[in-house]
Amino acid sequence: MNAPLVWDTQRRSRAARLERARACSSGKQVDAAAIGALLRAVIEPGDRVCLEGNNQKQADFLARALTALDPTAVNGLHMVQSVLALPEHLDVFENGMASKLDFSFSGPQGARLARLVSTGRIDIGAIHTYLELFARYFVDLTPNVALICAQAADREGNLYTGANTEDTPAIVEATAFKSGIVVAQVNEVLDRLPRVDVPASWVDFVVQSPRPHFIEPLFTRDPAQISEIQVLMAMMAIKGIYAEYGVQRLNHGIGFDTAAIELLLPTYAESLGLKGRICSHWALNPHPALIPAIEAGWVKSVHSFGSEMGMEDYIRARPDVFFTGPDGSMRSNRAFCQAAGHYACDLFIGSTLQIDLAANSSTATLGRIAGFGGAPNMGADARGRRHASETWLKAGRQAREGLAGARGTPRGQKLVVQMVETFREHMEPAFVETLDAWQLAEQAKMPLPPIMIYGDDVTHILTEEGIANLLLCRSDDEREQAVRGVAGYTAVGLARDRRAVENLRDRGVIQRAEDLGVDPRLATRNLLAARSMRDLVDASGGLYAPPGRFRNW
Amino acid sequence: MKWTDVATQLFGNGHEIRADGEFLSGSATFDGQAIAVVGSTNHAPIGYALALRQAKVVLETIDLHPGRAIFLLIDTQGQQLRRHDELLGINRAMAHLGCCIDLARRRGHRVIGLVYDQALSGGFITSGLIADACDALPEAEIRVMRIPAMARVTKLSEDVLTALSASNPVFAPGVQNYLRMGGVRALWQADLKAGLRDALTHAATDDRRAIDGRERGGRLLAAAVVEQVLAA
Amino acid sequence: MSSTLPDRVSYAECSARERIARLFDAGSFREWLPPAMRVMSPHLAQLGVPAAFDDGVAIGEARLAERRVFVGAQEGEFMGGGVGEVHGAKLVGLFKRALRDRPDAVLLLAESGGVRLHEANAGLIAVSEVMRALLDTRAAGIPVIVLIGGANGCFGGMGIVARCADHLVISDIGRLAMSGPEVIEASHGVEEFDSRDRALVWRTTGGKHRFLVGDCDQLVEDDVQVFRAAAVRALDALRPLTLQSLQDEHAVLTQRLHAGEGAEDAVDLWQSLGIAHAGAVPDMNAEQVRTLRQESLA
Amino acid sequence: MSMAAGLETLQYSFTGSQAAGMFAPVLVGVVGSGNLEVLLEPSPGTACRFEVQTSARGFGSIWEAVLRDFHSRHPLAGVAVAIHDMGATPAVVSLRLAQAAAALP
Repeated sequence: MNAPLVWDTQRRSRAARLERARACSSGKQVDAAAIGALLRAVIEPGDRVCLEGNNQKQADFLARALTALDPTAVNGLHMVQSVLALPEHLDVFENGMASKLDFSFSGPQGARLARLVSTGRIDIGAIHTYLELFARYFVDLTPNVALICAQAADREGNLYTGANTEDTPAIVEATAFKSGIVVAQVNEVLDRLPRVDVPASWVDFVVQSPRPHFIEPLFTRDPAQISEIQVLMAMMAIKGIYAEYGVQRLNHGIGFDTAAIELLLPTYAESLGLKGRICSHWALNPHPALIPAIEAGWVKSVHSFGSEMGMEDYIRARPDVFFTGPDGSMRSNRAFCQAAGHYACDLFIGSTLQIDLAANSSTATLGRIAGFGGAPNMGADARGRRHASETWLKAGRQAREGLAGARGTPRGQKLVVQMVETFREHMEPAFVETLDAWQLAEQAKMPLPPIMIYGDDVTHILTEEGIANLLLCRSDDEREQAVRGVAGYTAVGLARDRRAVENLRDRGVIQRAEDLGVDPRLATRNLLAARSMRDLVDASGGLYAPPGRFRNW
Repeated sequence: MKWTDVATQLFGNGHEIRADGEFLSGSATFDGQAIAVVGSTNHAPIGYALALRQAKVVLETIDLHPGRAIFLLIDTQGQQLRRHDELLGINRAMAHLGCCIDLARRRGHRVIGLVYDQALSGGFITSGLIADACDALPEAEIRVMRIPAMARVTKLSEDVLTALSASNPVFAPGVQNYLRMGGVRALWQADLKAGLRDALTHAATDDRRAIDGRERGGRLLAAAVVEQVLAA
Repeated sequence: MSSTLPDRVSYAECSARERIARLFDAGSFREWLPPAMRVMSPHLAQLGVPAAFDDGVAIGEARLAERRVFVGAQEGEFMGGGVGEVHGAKLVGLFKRALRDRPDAVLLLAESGGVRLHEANAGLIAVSEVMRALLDTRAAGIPVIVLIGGANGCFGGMGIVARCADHLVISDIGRLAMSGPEVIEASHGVEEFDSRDRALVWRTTGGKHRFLVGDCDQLVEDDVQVFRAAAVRALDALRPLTLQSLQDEHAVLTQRLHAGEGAEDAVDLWQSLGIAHAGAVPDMNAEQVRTLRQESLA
Repeated sequence: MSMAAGLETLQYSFTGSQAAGMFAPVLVGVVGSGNLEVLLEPSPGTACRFEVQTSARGFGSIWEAVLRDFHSRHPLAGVAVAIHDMGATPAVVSLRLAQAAAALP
């Protein structure tokens, strides 16, 4: 006879962990000095652990506490977290505590991650997009223990995440409702929170960290560093793509290229009479570079993945534009904003390090495993989308014109624009015959090359040489010549078939600056609505308070 | 050489030069004339306060002893590299010292600097380098930066720089190079008294360094460029 | 173009030649040793660095509000404005010529990291030659005015040269100091001076600080036309160097030395120098700081 | 000098049709990181001669293509173009050349 079925092993495990934890905490509040003992009590070998690593804020105190545990007692952990930002995120592998990793983005830790993978210290499950990883939290990667961070807690354990909510709600929801343990580090414990972002009943333990959590101003770009070439490309983007398709709902990747576009809205785009016709609704972190456009009345709404240091007071004063709580401070949410960017935006524009002849692009370079973050969700056609917009329909028509059958069935398409200078710093070409991603896949034994945005999702490539509209290409050959045609003096560009490229230009597949009526000599920094951090502060009426490292006054 | 040895050789045992920490000041008699002495020792970093102390001696000499020669004893590792000195305005204190020495020269004081141990960039730019003459002992060291540091700045190998400095004094440390470039007027050989006497008698009151640099073959362009500007 | 386009031209963003073109009476600049003469550094090529046709400084004469002035403008983008043999000699020649030709003033548009390390020895001597030539010019009763507002600031030997002038104009993003924060950090560690903390760097070396403590005579906005107006105002700013004036200077600097005892940060120093609202200064603009200094002096 | 560490000198000459005649030398740009200076001067004959000094070695073929394209857009004759380059990208080089050509009378 089979043993009777048991349906609550997870709940029993949770109860056992809580029981063990009682020794080192009275109630939910845990003393900072007791955090090691608490983690030792609630984490079991082989657990799936989410150590909240975000784009910006980091549960750094809990990360240090975790790495300080004894690896002979706590081991075999499976880390499931979106971003590897801190050294501790990899220390847990190096010291033998964790063995398996599922993640999205490794940014600053990319080189070390590659080394650990090559020496067999880390078994990577998969490199995800953000939405994809969050989705798997609710399917087969649900954390047993989540170590998260928030701005403040009250005595009951309600959490206020502040402006930088980021991943927290997605992590907590998955963990708390599947009998997991949620431990939160907070900067302060208050009698009364400004608002409740995570209810106390979803949180098991709260510890006040000795220092406020680490947070990175990741989305601040000093306008002083925008080049004339970037101004030129921004002019082409506005006139050749935004105006052409009437783009109203969009997401910008981070970088000086897109900052230049944001700073040209109240000047160049305004002079083209585009105000109200483009760029009204955004899925975007609160880029300081967007301030002049907001102040000039261009922007109706901005929903954000996270916040940005120094933007708190400005956001608070512009509730018509930003999503804010009844307390006035911003509410961000990476999962929802990613969904918004994927389904509700008509355009994504971003940069990359390499583009190949099929327009596949990747930021992966040899010796680094960087991951993707949000770009693949933003920079992919939303195949599930059904609602129409003029922008979406126009792109769809261009892609399907003359096609029959399933491929010709009417539908829209998202605009996905890759914006790169043909050469990066030190004359590194942005266009290559073969992406480093292929070699990297071989090195790290990945099932697929780590391509960030697939070529068949890319609709336009924009360089200082012009715009290639891939929607209009009807064959792989055409597509290749369109790519080569805007690749300038790179080896890829110099190898173009000049006649084919001129034909594409006649058909409007390739448009040079002069074809768009953009005079490169007018592309000066004087077109930027702000040319310095100080200008941004002034544009905000003194509400924007940039972090010290960005202040030159 | 120690400053005490320099002082004894120049002035005998009767001098009244005293060290207060790294700061030197006092007076002595040379060839029957009183001479004011100010300077530093122990490779002193010249900070805001030390620059002011030196300036004070110069100002007092101008005020109380019109015409008295001023002798600068130089041994410095360069300017003080501290945030607090920058906050106070070390550049202004240095400029003040330079302006005081300059005023002394204009009012007829001979001002002679001697690098008796080592001198680095900011440490003597407004003392020895703004005097009537900056002289040096042959064994002294003068430089802006050492070859390894220069290699980091220029991203060239030390070997290349060492080779280059043999043919071009612009690149390498050393009193000989400064002499060739005109930055150092003369080296004092064994007879220090003769050296000081020569400086007091022969040092020009106008700035001849570019011309010296051309004549000595160590700095060929400076004088020519100045002449070109005057002729343009 | 649209009315929202800022018409201000940033002084910091201009090249040395653009500054000359915009600051002085239109078309009045006559250059000595212009680029086509190729009076260049002979030392750089050996180090793998391309020379500049003007060795990073443009000199000549111009008119400012119809007054005849001599001009030297350093190009901060070329080797950080570093002074090499030729660069320095051009400035020396400028001052020597001023001594001979007696213009109404000499304006030095300074932007420099000081001695050009690639030709360090020659640069060091050259800077001291510039100082002496500058002081000769002043002694002859010709005012020397220094303008500081470039992104690279005015450091090292040029920071001293600037303080040898009659009159200093600085913008709030300008910097005037001796050693760069990176050098101090490399020498004494990040605890001594965190060079990446720009707010700290500017509190310690920036235009507002230099103006508040009296190291600079005018604090202006980063705008070429505002710099021009300030330069015009300064045209007759003679400040003769006498025993009395240097004794006064010595008293000011001595008082500051004592006021600075225990001052960890610029805010402490401002406070102890009797400047009101010292804590609010970092957020103030140039106009507010001008008002503040006036009130504090009153 | 034989010890030249990094500098490379490149020379190109194209025959042009637009005679520039006499003009005051034109200088645009600055020798800074990722930037260059361009000096245009009158020169006898119908050629447009380019002399490039660059700190980035090994990009001769790209220089040739960039300069050739510039000259096909502006087929200048009787002009000497001297360039001092510190690793500018082709985009920046083309922009400076266009600015220099625009400053010709």
